[in-house]
Amino acid sequence: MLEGRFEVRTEVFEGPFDLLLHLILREEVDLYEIRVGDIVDSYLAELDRMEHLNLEVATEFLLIAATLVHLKSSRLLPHSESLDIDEELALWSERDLLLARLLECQTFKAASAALERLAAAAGRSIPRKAGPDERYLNLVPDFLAGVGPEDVKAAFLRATAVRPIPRVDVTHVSDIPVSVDEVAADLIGRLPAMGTVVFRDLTEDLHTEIEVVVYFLAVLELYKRGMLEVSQAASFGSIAITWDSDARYCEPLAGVDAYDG
Amino acid sequence: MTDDSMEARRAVEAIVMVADEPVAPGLIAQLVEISIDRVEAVCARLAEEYRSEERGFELVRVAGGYCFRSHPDAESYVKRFVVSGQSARLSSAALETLAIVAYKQPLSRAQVSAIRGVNAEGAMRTLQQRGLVQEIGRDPGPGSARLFATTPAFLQRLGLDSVDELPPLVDFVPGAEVIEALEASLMADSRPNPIPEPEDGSSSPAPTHGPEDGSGGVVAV
Amino acid sequence: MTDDSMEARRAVEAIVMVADEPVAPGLIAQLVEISIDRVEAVCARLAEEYRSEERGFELVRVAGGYCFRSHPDAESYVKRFVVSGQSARLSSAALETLAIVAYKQPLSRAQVSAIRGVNAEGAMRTLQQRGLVQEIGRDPGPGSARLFATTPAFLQRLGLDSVDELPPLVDFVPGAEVIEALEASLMADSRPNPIPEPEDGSSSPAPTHGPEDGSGGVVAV
Repeated sequence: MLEGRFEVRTEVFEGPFDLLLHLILREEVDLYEIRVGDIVDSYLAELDRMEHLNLEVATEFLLIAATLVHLKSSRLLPHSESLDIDEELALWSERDLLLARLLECQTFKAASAALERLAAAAGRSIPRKAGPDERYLNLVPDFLAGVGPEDVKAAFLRATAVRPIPRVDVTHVSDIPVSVDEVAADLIGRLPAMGTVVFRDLTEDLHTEIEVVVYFLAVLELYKRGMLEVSQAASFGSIAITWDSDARYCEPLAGVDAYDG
Repeated sequence: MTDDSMEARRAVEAIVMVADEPVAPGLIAQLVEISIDRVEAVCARLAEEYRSEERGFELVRVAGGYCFRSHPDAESYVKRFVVSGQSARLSSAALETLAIVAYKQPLSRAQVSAIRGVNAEGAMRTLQQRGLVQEIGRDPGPGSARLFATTPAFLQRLGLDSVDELPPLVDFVPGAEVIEALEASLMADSRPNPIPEPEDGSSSPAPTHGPEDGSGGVVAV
Repeated sequence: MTDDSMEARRAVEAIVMVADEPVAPGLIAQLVEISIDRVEAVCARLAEEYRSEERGFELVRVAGGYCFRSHPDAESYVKRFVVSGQSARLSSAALETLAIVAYKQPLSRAQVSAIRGVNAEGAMRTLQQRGLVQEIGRDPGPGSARLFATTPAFLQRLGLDSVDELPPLVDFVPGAEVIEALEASLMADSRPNPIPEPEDGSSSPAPTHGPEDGSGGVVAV
């Protein structure tokens, strides 16, 4: 039962509590008996089985490891004879809290899988969005209601996006690669409102390295155009990106090479 | 509007056909001058007709209204045709965050982060950009944190009429054996225990938070 | 596509249902992998079915393609709906066409169609009728096509002084060598390596985000 549910896949390792749950259940780890070093070892072994490195997971693991060390040390430290009953209860509640969070995390992880199934089922149908035909258009009270300059830009980008050539035998469409121009347009839309942002945050939801590459290229190009400022305190350090509020660039995107990796 | 059900039927079909988003039954009722119950009945009958005639489209109730959409069986034909409106897959981090918002709404970013155990700012931003989550106001309490909830687009994406149709969260609570295994692992403690042991020397002494009430009380929505 | 006419029928219904403008029979034929004659036959039969079932919609051939429209008999209800303001403002097709004119003006109808990838005649007519787009002259080149641009009313409605105030787009073509260098660098670093390098004083061990080659120098400002 547990085997099936916690089968090792990259996506299983996104939350620290989920990871902990996995380690405890799968390897029957007694967290108070085992050395934290052993947990780290088993974690590294799991990382080896992951398709690619996920730094967020790695840092999250450090957090949970620290929590464990803290819990463990508070158990192992000699207590004075006159241990405050409140302190003792606090220790209990600490463990209960950890258990509660593990369970809650696991619950929402399962719920998110259910949402994904619902979305996949609904995604097989496309809603009609045609609107009234020409005969009724002169009746529309406010034709541009809710339409602003940004909507016009978004519509232009939609219209000029690379369209697939109609053909049958579609195996899957979910794998639409990002193109640099799409990403650049996206960044131009997002960055001005974000102040200074770290590159990793911009790309945290991407799945593949090629997508990260495309984002990086887009940032590079915007930098080259003087539309944003970029700084990196140390090699391999965080790349901070700041929108240059004076930047303006009006050339359209049409005809840009789509880099499809 | 007459009592002629054929006219009501045609009117409903015509209105939904020219709509670009789900039309609330209340609005249809107003326009066609029939009761909301009649609207619901007419729509149910139409949906059934399309089904039995094996049409390539269906009439569904989504996000609080009725709309036409292509039948799932025709997926392969329409997917290549329609590009805009296709939504990219969400990462599992974003999906988990979305699930938390969906079941706990309205709630603040900090509350989402507390449940996820990690900072949820990035995932929340992604969900807002995709139009699946929106800010709906401020917490009236101290700090007046911004509160977030899911959008109609979220319901449309999932094909749901309302969030009440989400599968009950209790279905996803880990089974008793998982809880027990976790608890045993967390509670096992070799150090002398200053708290009086239960008579049976159980390894699971948590007196006030046993597995039963612990699981229920903690994850209850 | 099989010879099963039921499947062809459903596919045609689904495609036309999700289309936001008339779909040419040739395109349907391609998508469903049947002959254009079959498409015409299927559409004729569908139109007849809707007629005999007294549906509130009809399948019609306009502007060289097939589309669903509300039935003329339901006109009064559709009008009420449109006037209620709950219906579509600018359809997404019309908005995209308007955006193309806004950013690329002046240009001909044929150029708009070429960019949209589909016939834009209908949308252009609509935009002209609504006073958002106007003809401003003839192309001095061969063919002397009519050229179109947005109207002052369009700018005014958007609160802009001139089209120069539209949100900037970006023009970007990455150099092939930059892509290669980055890709090579990322591939090399893609294996698991969760432990920060001890000699690297940085607190953020992000090997996948920090190319080491020449292009890396660009960001290390």
